[in-house]
Amino acid sequence: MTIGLPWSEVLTLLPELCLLAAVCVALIAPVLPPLRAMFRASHGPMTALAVVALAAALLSSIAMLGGWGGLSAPADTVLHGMLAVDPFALSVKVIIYAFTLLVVVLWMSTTRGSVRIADGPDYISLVLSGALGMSLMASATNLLMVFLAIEAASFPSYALAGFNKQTRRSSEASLKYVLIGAASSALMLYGLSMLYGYYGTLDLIPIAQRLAAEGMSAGLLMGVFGLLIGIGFKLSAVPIHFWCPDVFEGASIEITTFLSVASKAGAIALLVRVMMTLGHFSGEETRGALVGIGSFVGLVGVVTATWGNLAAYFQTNVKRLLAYSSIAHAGYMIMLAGLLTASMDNAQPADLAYALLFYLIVYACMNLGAFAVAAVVAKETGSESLDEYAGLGQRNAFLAVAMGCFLLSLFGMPLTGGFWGKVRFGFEMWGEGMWWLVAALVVNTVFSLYFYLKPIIIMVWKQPASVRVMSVSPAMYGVVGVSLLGVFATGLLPDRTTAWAQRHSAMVFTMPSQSDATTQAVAEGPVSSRAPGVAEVDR
Amino acid sequence: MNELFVNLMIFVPLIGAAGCLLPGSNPSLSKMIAMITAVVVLLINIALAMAFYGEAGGNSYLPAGGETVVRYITDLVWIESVNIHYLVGVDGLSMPLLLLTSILNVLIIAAGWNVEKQTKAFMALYLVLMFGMNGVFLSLDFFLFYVFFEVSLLPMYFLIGIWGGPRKEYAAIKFFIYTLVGSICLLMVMLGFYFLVPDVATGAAAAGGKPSFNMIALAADEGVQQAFNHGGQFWTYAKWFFILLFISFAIKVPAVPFHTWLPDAHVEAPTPISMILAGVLLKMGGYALMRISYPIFPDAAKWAWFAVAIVGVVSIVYGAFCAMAQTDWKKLVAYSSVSHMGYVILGLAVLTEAGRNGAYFQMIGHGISSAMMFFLVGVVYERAHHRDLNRFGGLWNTMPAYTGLAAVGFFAGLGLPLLCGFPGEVLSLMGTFGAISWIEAAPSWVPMSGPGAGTTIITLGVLAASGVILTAGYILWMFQRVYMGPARPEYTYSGRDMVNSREYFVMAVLALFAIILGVWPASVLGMISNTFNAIYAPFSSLMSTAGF
Amino acid sequence: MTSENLLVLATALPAIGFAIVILLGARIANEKVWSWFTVGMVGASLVLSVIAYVTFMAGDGTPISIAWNWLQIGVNADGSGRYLQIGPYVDKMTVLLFGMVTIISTLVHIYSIGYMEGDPRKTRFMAYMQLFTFSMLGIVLGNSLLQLYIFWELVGISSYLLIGFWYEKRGPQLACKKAFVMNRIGDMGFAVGMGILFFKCGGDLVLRSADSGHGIFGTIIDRLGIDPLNAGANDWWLTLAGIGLFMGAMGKSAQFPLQTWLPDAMEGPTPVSSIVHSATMVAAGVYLTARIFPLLTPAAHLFVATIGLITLVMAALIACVQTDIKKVLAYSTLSQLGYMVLALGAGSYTFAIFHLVTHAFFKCCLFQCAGSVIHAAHHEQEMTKYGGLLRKMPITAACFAICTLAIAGASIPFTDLALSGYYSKDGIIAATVNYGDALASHGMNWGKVFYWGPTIIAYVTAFYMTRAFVLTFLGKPRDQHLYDHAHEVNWTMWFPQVVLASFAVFIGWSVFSVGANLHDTAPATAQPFDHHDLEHGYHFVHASLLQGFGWIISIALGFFIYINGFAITSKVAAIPGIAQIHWWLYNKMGFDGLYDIIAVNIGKAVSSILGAFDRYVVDGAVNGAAWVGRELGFLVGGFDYDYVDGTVRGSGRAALRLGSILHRTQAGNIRMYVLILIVAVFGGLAIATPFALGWVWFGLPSH
Amino acid sequence: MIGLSHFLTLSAILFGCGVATILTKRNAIGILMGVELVLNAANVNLVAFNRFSWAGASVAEGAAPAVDGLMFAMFIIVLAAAEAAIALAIFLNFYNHFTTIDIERARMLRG
Repeated sequence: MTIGLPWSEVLTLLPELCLLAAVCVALIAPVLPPLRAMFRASHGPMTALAVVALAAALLSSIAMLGGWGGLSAPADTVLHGMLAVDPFALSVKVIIYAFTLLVVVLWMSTTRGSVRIADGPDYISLVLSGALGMSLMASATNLLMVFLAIEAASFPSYALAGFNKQTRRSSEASLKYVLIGAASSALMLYGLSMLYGYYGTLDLIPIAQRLAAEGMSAGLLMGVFGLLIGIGFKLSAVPIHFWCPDVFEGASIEITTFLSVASKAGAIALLVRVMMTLGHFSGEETRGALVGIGSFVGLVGVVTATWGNLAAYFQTNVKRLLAYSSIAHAGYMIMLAGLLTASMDNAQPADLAYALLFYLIVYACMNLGAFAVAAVVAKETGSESLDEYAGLGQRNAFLAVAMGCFLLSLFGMPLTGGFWGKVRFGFEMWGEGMWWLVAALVVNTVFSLYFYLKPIIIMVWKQPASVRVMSVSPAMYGVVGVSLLGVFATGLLPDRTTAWAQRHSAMVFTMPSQSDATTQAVAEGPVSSRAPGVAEVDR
Repeated sequence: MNELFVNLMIFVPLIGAAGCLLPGSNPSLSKMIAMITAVVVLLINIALAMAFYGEAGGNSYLPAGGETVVRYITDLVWIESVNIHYLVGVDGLSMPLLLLTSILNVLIIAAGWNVEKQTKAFMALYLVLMFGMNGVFLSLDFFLFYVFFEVSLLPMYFLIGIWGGPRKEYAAIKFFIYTLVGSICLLMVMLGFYFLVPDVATGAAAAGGKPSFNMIALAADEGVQQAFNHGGQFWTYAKWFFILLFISFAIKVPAVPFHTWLPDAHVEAPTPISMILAGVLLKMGGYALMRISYPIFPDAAKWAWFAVAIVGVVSIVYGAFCAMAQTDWKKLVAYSSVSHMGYVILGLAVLTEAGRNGAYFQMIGHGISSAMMFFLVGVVYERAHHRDLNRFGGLWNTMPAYTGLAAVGFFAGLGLPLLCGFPGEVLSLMGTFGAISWIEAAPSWVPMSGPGAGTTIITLGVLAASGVILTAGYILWMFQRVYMGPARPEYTYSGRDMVNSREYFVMAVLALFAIILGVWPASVLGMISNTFNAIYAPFSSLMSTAGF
Repeated sequence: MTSENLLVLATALPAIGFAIVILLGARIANEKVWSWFTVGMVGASLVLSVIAYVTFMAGDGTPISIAWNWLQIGVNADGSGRYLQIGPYVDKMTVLLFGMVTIISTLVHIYSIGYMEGDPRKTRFMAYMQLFTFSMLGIVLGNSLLQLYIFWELVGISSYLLIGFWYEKRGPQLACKKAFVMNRIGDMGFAVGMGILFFKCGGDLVLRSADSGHGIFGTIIDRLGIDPLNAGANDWWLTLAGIGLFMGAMGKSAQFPLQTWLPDAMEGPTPVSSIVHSATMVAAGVYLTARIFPLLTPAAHLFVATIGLITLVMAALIACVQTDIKKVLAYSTLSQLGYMVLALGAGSYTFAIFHLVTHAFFKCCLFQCAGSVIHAAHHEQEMTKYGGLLRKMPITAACFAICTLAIAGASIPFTDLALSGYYSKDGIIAATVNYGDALASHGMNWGKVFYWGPTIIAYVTAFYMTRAFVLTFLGKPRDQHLYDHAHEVNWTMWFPQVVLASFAVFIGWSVFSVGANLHDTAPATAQPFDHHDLEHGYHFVHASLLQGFGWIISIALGFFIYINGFAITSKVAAIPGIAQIHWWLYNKMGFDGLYDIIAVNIGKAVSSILGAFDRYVVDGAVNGAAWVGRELGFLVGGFDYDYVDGTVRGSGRAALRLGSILHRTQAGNIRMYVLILIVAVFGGLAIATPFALGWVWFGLPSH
Repeated sequence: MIGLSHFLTLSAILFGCGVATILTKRNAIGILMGVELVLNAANVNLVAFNRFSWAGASVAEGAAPAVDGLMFAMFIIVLAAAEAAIALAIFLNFYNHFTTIDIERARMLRG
């Protein structure tokens, strides 16, 4: 039996291929004698490689989104239904790549000292392969692919969390990360095997169709639940969130930044895809089950957001504080993901995905900014304690004001992007009649005020031990500036971003047609394509 | 030209703030920049007012059917996806408060002239606050209003928190959290508007079926009213929204029981900030009630009249009692604000023209008198370094000219006729009694309607009127403890400690306004009456039967 | 110039004087200049008032009412405003009272120059007097309840400033505050009454004569069709409004039960007592009641009369035992005000105002005489230290004597020739006879108390005034030192006394037709003024007061009892039974103590309770909510980070124990993490099952 | 005849053992072994489902037997190995710092 490889579809994975190539180069090039000296001299060449690769991936994704240079997003899933390279996935990839790019810059300009130059290639290849896994998460439409993508994103993350081998905290963080990750992926797999047992296929779309047609049962629920556990681990949803604060605290700050946004962006994209696909195929008979799943996911989101916000109260470490903040924000996003199937008459759930895209953009900007400031402060003071923020206004007013803006944006202050993100959520939740999600959103926002204000209070009122001016490299000004720009561009004039998100939130729900597959000299279509009712699914 | 002026009123302070923060500016330069900005804004405001009231029709300008009273409108689409506009303009409702703000700005910057600590930041934040306040009074789009409402919150938070007294952080956080809870209520109403308005709104007012946050259009649109009152069920959207808005604005006003942030904020805030807080920021709550709650939800307002009136009366009496219990001078004045703003709530609640006029006048009058009272306290506090009423005495002898001005300020607070505190109180009280007629005739869903209305209203009126006794009690008791009694050496000041001409200037200007407003209340009431008439058209049928 | 313009100008002059004196202060001239400047201002007012009087009396006597828009209450459909109006209202009563007030004010200004000699704040005192005069004239001129209310408050504040003029001392501090606050209690009633009329009369509070068809009376009587005297059960609000407005009068005129501030107000300088707290301001209550007379329903009338009766009896009894000369006069004032109020209640508009006028002169003179004595006695006010001052201060003693006779209602027996008090007071009693008998004829026999009371008190009045005169000026000096230093006052002080005393003699004479002119302004429902029309009443007066011998008996009694000082009375007062009564009367019937308990203590208690309530309960609820939120966070999260409030600190530890299980969740223990993960997986499954099977659903149908 | 239910029972027992191991072991490698047990439970499931439920179905349709489950199992085995490699490296690193791989000692990060 041969499975044909449709080459035109492979091209749709151009961004991933760029990263893959860069990973290969990063692993091989330093051992090539002519280049060895160059890579031994500094992190520069390696960083340049990463930047080039990420920029290429970013550009190719944007090109595919915009239909530039003959590239376009395919109308069906590709590679026999393994991946969906639709505008939604591409948008998430754009976010992931751009963010990773900025994280690399952040690393280069603040914490590169923690990585030995000899380890640079390993480090960069881990970051790039992590980004690769995360972008696959955004595209996966097959359970096997889901599993692969999650693991592809996780393994580099485990290693990166423990990359700083000199510190005990780092090693402990990676230990916790890997153990919990392994346990949750094992549980997920058990659930996935159940799903396979029920439907005999690993493709999401036929599964959704069958589910819609046949309804839910308790055993099947285990399968769905397993899937949710796998995604929930990456999203740090309660109660699988425990790794998050510990890992965030233990890992180096740029890794924390990377994990807090890129990893969650991929995971939330996956969750949205799963929920959307389920919602898309729902029929009148089985609405109840889907509404139940959606409500449950929404409930998990509420609990996650509340937990994150409350637990953040007593944090004294800025990374830990931001870790809880990211848990809370993951909670908000999970709430919206739950909405995708929770509503009784979600005629067009695709309309909701744009709110998530918008939120991801804003979230990336404000989290990057906050972590960047934290990185600078940590570098200058050698400590990540909140106490180091005392008198930041006097030491570097720009950093203080920027940090204030990021925190208030995370809180959801009007005129910042965080506000519009939450308001969009609120609009959509209200619009779907899920008043309890609106209430939870509002209450959580109030809860969160306290701990977002705390660093501001310290920055403004606590007397610093020294008032030495903090010097900041131009690159860091760039990173913080870009984040600030993002926060205010989405806050003051949200229209452009909203429109962009609305244009690019479409997803495909069709499998590659038989004819496409046969032109590629395929003896048989993929297993999943035999699922009933594939041809007329797009309604 | 006037449209430009309106926008300049909003953005000139921001330019000033940037100027204060320029790397080259030093503290004294920043003070000058702030003062110049305030004066420029005041001049622009005066020009605007002259144009507004001098225009054809001017004061007696009455809109034809469908025409709005708002003029000098700038309407730019801001956020198209939600149909949010940058919509600003002035009418009679905003103009007097704007003038009050502009005048107080100049005085408050003068009052803050001796701020030593981080002067640049102080002035810059104050100018940002000015931006927010002017924005609140000028914006006609609900979302824009909300944004400015929030914008005015942040600088206030820092102004209290950085330049405040010993418990400044506590007070600042409390202030912030309270008003933020209010903002969230506001936000929920906005969510509701987003969904309800486009559903049924038709015609131009709702901007082609898209959601609209245009407060003027919302108030005038029949379809919107139907949407809010839809369903025939008891808990209409309008009622929910009215309650949420009321909580939000009552926190700002502040009405009992949402008031406890106020004493703390005032006690800890530096003098100029107390002045602006009492003088203008509290008024934003009352203004918002008049601009948003009542015109957009007339039926809910009628439904809620009794509860709101109770809140007003309780604020009056309770605030006065609490003021009497204070030994901290500033806290006493702060509670007096709670009591005085109760007349605003009461005047609005009863839905009579006289009540409304009284409420508005009370806001202006209280803006002058409370700012003055806080400044009077501040003048002494700067010298005596304490505010314990029981430790004062004999200031009349040691600071006679100051005490003379203090008498004007505090007696204005006491509601003495021919000073600015009186007309508002008496009008809202008269308006309260005036409500008997429409409530007697009102349909049964209006609380307390029917023949028993008279008893209810008279009880309310008696309770509200009893506020004048308590007010006299605490103000005069304070006056006795501070100013009367034999001269004491520790409060005898000479040389540089004497009240200086800057302080006299501030006090004298405020005293002058207190007297002008008291003697000639028509100066303010004439500015607002026609706007009220137009904005409150939904109530006019109600009132015409009553003859008010 | 028409009379109303003259009067407006006359009113404005003292205000201008006040502003000039206060603003320019002592900087550009000395106190002597300022004093005479103020006298000049008020003197000019006097001249204008006299011209206005003459002008108005020369006319046909039609009231002039000019209303100016002042306080906008709304807009009419055509865009014109609706206003509460103020402005001058001129009738015969106005011009008469204007003359009275300006005369007295001018004289008191002159008197003050002497009395306040050497006081460091004399200029300020004169300025306050100007302010007071302005406010008082404003009341008299007022054409609407609103204007009355405005100036009502302004006289209140001038009274406050004047009573508290010597604010270094504790007494004036407390007295001025008390005066203002107690007045405000009355004002609350005023405001309520005004409010009720406001809505019943369509927002028009202007006083105009009934036949003009506008204003309060016009609205009520013509438009609403309610005759106050026949108001039915549906018009209960009219009674309420009348009583409310009268409450204002009770405060200002210190009627029972708001009387206690007036004796305390004697802490002010004596010129203040002579004008503010005897002649003019306290009479404003009577003036107000007269102006609203047509609105009073029979029930309101009865209420007014009762209050007046109680006040006049109570005050006269207390006056009999006071030893402070100013207190005696103060209670005497109270008692006389009680007469006026009773007269109004009894329907005798004319005699009430008539008595107001006559009383103003003789009481002002009495206070000035007392002030002269006090001045001469170096601010000793106790009559126990006086005696025999006649020889030292003959002019003052003579004036005091004349006025004592006037207040006693002295007349030459069997003739109708008498001092001014006789005309007005006997008229009042005659009118009450009509009223009491009318009540009795409706089966209310107790109504006769309304004329027996004032009749008996007329004797008492003569007695206690004689007592004051004898104790002060006759007998042997009881304090030789004081006596030795006493001397006749200078001309600025005795000249006003003499003028006032002469007014006290002749102002009541019918040749000046004060009463007749006042009666021209009376509403139709008022009792008549003419002797013949009050024949029945006058019979009673003549009989009961023994054809004019009544005052002689009382005066003789007072003379013989007190000619030897307190020799007799101290023995009588020691008798058990009487001693207690004496003590009770001496302590002003205990009202101060009672009010301290009821009003002041309870008020303070309420305020401190509410203050504490606010601090701990309302604010505590807020902090508590914050605390709950923080504790919740603590349970979920980890270590206590104490920021908002120190109160949390202690309770944090308790919460630690409570929440130890949850707290341990993030304790860094991987096994715990995994355990929770596994438990959550199965638990979550259990929870999710009902959702997923469609048994449970949280959403609402969207509209 | 051994059927699907037997395999499912086996996998359930494996799953239970794995979970129990994860929960009870203090040694990190022990936990990893528990994870492997759970993974193998999933593998057994997948293979059994493939064999009993789905392979035959496609054969009946005249197509080649479906191998989705088998492929999945293969991937799981490969990735489990990779995971073990990373985990062991991390344990080694942990051991360098703590001289133990007792996970109870990993309690620096908390709160």
